[in-house]
Amino acid sequence: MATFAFRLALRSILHEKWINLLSILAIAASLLITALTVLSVYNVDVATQKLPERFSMMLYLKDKLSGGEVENIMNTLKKEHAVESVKYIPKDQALKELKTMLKGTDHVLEGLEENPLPDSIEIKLKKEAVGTETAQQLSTRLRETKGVDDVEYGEKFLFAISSIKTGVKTIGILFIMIMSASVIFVCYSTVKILFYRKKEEIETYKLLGATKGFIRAPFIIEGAFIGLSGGLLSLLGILLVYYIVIFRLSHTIPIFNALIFPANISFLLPPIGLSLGIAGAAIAIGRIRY
Amino acid sequence: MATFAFRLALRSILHEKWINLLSILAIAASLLITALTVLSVYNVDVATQKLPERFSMMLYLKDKLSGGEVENIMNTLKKEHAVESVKYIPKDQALKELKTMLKGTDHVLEGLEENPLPDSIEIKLKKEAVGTETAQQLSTRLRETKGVDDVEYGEKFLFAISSIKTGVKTIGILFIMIMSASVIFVCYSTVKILFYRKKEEIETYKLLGATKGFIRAPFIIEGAFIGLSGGLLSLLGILLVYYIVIFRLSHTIPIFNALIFPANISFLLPPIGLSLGIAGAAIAIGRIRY
Amino acid sequence: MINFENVSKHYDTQTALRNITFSIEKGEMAFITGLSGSGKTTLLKLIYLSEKPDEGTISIDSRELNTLKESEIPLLRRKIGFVFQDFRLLNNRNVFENIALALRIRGINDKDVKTRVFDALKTVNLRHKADYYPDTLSGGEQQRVVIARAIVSEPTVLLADEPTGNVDPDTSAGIMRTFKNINATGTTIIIATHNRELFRDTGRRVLKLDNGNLVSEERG
Amino acid sequence: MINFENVSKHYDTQTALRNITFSIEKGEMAFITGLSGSGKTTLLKLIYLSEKPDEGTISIDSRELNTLKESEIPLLRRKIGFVFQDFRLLNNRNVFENIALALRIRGINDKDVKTRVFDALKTVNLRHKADYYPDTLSGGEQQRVVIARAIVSEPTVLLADEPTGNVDPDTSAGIMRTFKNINATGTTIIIATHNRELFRDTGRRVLKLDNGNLVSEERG
Ligand SMILES: Nc1ncnc2c1ncn2[C@@H]1O[C@H](COP(=O)(O)OP(=O)(O)OP(=O)(O)O)[C@@H](O)[C@H]1O
Ligand SMILES: Nc1ncnc2c1ncn2[C@@H]1O[C@H](COP(=O)(O)OP(=O)(O)OP(=O)(O)O)[C@@H](O)[C@H]1O
Ligand SMILES: [Mg+2]
Ligand SMILES: [Mg+2]
Repeated sequence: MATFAFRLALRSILHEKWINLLSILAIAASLLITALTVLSVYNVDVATQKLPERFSMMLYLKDKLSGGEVENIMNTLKKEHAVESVKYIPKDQALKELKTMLKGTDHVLEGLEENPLPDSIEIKLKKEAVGTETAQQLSTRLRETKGVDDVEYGEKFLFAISSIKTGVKTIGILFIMIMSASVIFVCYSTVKILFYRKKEEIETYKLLGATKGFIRAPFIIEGAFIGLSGGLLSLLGILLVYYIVIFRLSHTIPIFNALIFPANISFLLPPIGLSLGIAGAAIAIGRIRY
Repeated sequence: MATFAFRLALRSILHEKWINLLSILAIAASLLITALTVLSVYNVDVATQKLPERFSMMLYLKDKLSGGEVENIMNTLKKEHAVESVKYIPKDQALKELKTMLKGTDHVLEGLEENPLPDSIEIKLKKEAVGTETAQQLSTRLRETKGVDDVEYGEKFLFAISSIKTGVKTIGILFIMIMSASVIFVCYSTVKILFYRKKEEIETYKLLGATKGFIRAPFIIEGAFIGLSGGLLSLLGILLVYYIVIFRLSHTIPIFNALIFPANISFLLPPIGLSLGIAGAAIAIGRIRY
Repeated sequence: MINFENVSKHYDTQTALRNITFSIEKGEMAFITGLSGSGKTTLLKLIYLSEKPDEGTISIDSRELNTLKESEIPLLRRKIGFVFQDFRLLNNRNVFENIALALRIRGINDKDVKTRVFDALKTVNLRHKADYYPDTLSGGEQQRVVIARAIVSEPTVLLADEPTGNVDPDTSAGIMRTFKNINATGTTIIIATHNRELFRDTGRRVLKLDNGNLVSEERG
Repeated sequence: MINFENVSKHYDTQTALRNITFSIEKGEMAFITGLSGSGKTTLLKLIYLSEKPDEGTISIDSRELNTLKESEIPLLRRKIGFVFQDFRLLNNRNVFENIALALRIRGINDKDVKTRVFDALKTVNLRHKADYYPDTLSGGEQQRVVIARAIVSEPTVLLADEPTGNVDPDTSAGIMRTFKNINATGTTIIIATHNRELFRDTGRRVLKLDNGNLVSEERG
């Protein structure tokens, strides 16, 4: 009886190859788009996670502070929640750095008799604090601190990056939700249509005395086949995209080199397709009544 | 007869509301995603199109060139393909600008007796040349030119931006193609399924002596209805996204303020849906033979 | 009016009709009989152009059917009413709409459709079933709906394929009376049936098929 | 074996059966007759549990049908063969597979399926049509396929609804001979028909329905 169910399913798949092919393609496309969206969001996340490390908050100190006063400020800073680490930069070192920065044209500074730069403290913020309002508030607060001349913090730029991140994530999640829904939708409606098309056949089965399991089995198998095929096809698609992006495009467009492809996750596509196919079929068949 | 075709179509739409609703939703989703992709690509394009204007190539001239020599270099530059405009910046002006840039800390330069900066020429590149290899080659070539001391050109950064642009465009176009294909696919397969489901009915129509037009009309009307409804629904969707993004998200995530929504284009969605629906229906029905 | 000349029809491995020649006069009422599978339905289908002959020529009103353009086929069919052996009723439409379809196809207006459909329903004694769907009707009721659909358009030719297979003798007699009335108005009628009662003592022509051959032409 | 007690069945506006009481003995062969729409098919459907009675009780082998659990319905149906008036053949399967389906449902192995299907086909004289699809068969051939499907599973009860409506008298006689043979092996048979020839001079019981009422019980 089990083999007959398989034969029936195979028969239906071959016989209705057209609609099955369409469904498989639709599921493959939906899964592929979902996977690509997941990858995009993942990549944007990884990329922007690295960015903040390069930015720090600069504290310019008033002239001629005593070592104790500097120590004091450093200690206050260390107690701040948002602060990861602090580093004291004496003005001599700052000048050296400025000279390195202006390199070719460092004769600009050659005529200086006295170092015009202030001492400063470089503050590295905790990752999660970068670009947030907390950091902004911190910079305003520090500006008022005794002994501090000025605070430099690239708020706008950092805030923009953090916004992009949030934005991409929000849109991405929305997108993943829409696409996931559409995969389920395709599976469901495919089986529903197949089931609907076989309404008369099912009616005859019931009339001849077939049990519910006997009627359901071929549809479940067919749904599983469609889902699995769609999953396999989307895996093929993502490997193709992977190939094109990594081996082709990255030669001409170097930024693609930075993309990360979690290949293991891609291999989840076939089982996901399979499960969705079976679930869709089961839902679509629904309850069989005599 | 025309009214009967409409009645038949209406009947079919009401009778098969389930499958019709599914199709409308699928088409709406596809159109919405296509539209959102178009918007995304458009926005990235607009955003990156503005960027290059801020960047220019700087040519630092050797000390004490004659007016004629400078003139000479300027003329050579103007003949270059990639060059949009050139501007001579005498060292005095450059110093003034440097002072403005360093503002708060401009006492750095106060001790200078003599302007240490070189004369320079600011080259604005043509938009399409920014970040390309041509520009890079140009900068190398200019470095060798008589009278030129050094060339400054933020190759890497600009190259990265140009890469992102190309990348987003490529992916976007790929995406639009996939989604457009899927809209046509949904329209086509919906009508095909509807048509397939009515195979027997059509057979009976033919046997009773109906003309081809009589048989086709209700399907075309139904396809048009599905396509138009899908289009209207996607328009609704995009207006909703518009509302959420502009009126809600942009408060908390300011970068969304920079987004451009070409509303007029959105209103093309219903007619596009309509055309696709009719086209899909016509293709799906195909040739009717007696 | 209807002429068959050396007509043969083969399906893949099966010969359904072999070298058939006969003619039916305008206004005649003739019967085709024969065992199950002898080719009765095939013969009617050839007249209706829902099958095409492999050999020979068929003409209606002196018009050879194989010279018909595809666009003329629906026009031919509108002149003919067909009582299909397998009914071909649409289960998603009620009885009224099933019968009305034959008129709507001809572009007849709603008012006329209504009166004519109800007239046809009365003829087959099913006026009270107008709002029912075919799959809720008994076998005999369905068959009568098919007859009503065939006669509602007042065709010049009526082809009836086993029109009484699912009805009791009384109903059957009623249907034959209806056919005779229609015939009396000038309609040419061909009835395929295995039911000898239908043509017994009618004095009409009876063509007998046997395994695709026309074996005899008698009077009933 | 089959008992009806005060059974009534109403469809929306239509009363199909009214207060029917009768019983059929094990191994009996009985006929149900009546005009078109009198309730014959409905009566058979009630036995098969494809319709449920609105009043009264039906029992088979002393088992009341309304006490059956849903999962027992397929098991009941496997004991019964049904010759459907509307055939219910699957057009996407050939004749062999259509008949085989009745056995596959019962989990019978391929080898047995083959021999038994071909035996059944021989019984109805359609061995040569095994590979054909139902829609390429003549009306009478289709009807015989349905009969083959009903008898192939060797049911203990056989319900035949108008089993000879589409066949010629000779074929009809052949089918009745087959039924008699099956009946002789102990199978209970109920035949619904409007064809008086079938029960004339058989000495079998004939239940006559009129407009949903059981009006007479005679011997044919
Ligand atoms: N489409 C088809 N393909 C193959 N064979 C066919 C097709 N249609 C009919 N036949 C065969 O042609 C023969 C004649 O069929 P036809 O339907 O004309 O018989 P009939 O005289 O109407 O029989 P019945 O009284 O049983 O309706 C039959 O053997 C049938 O199986
Ligand atoms: N599902 C249904 N819904 C509504 N009415 C129905 C349904 N099934 C049958 N009927 C009605 O019940 C009555 C009896 O139908 P049934 O099919 O039992 O008649 P029958 O005796 O088999 O007639 P026939 O000889 O024409 O097959 C008919 O008037 C029919 O229209
Ligand atoms: Mg026939
Ligand atoms: Mg009946």
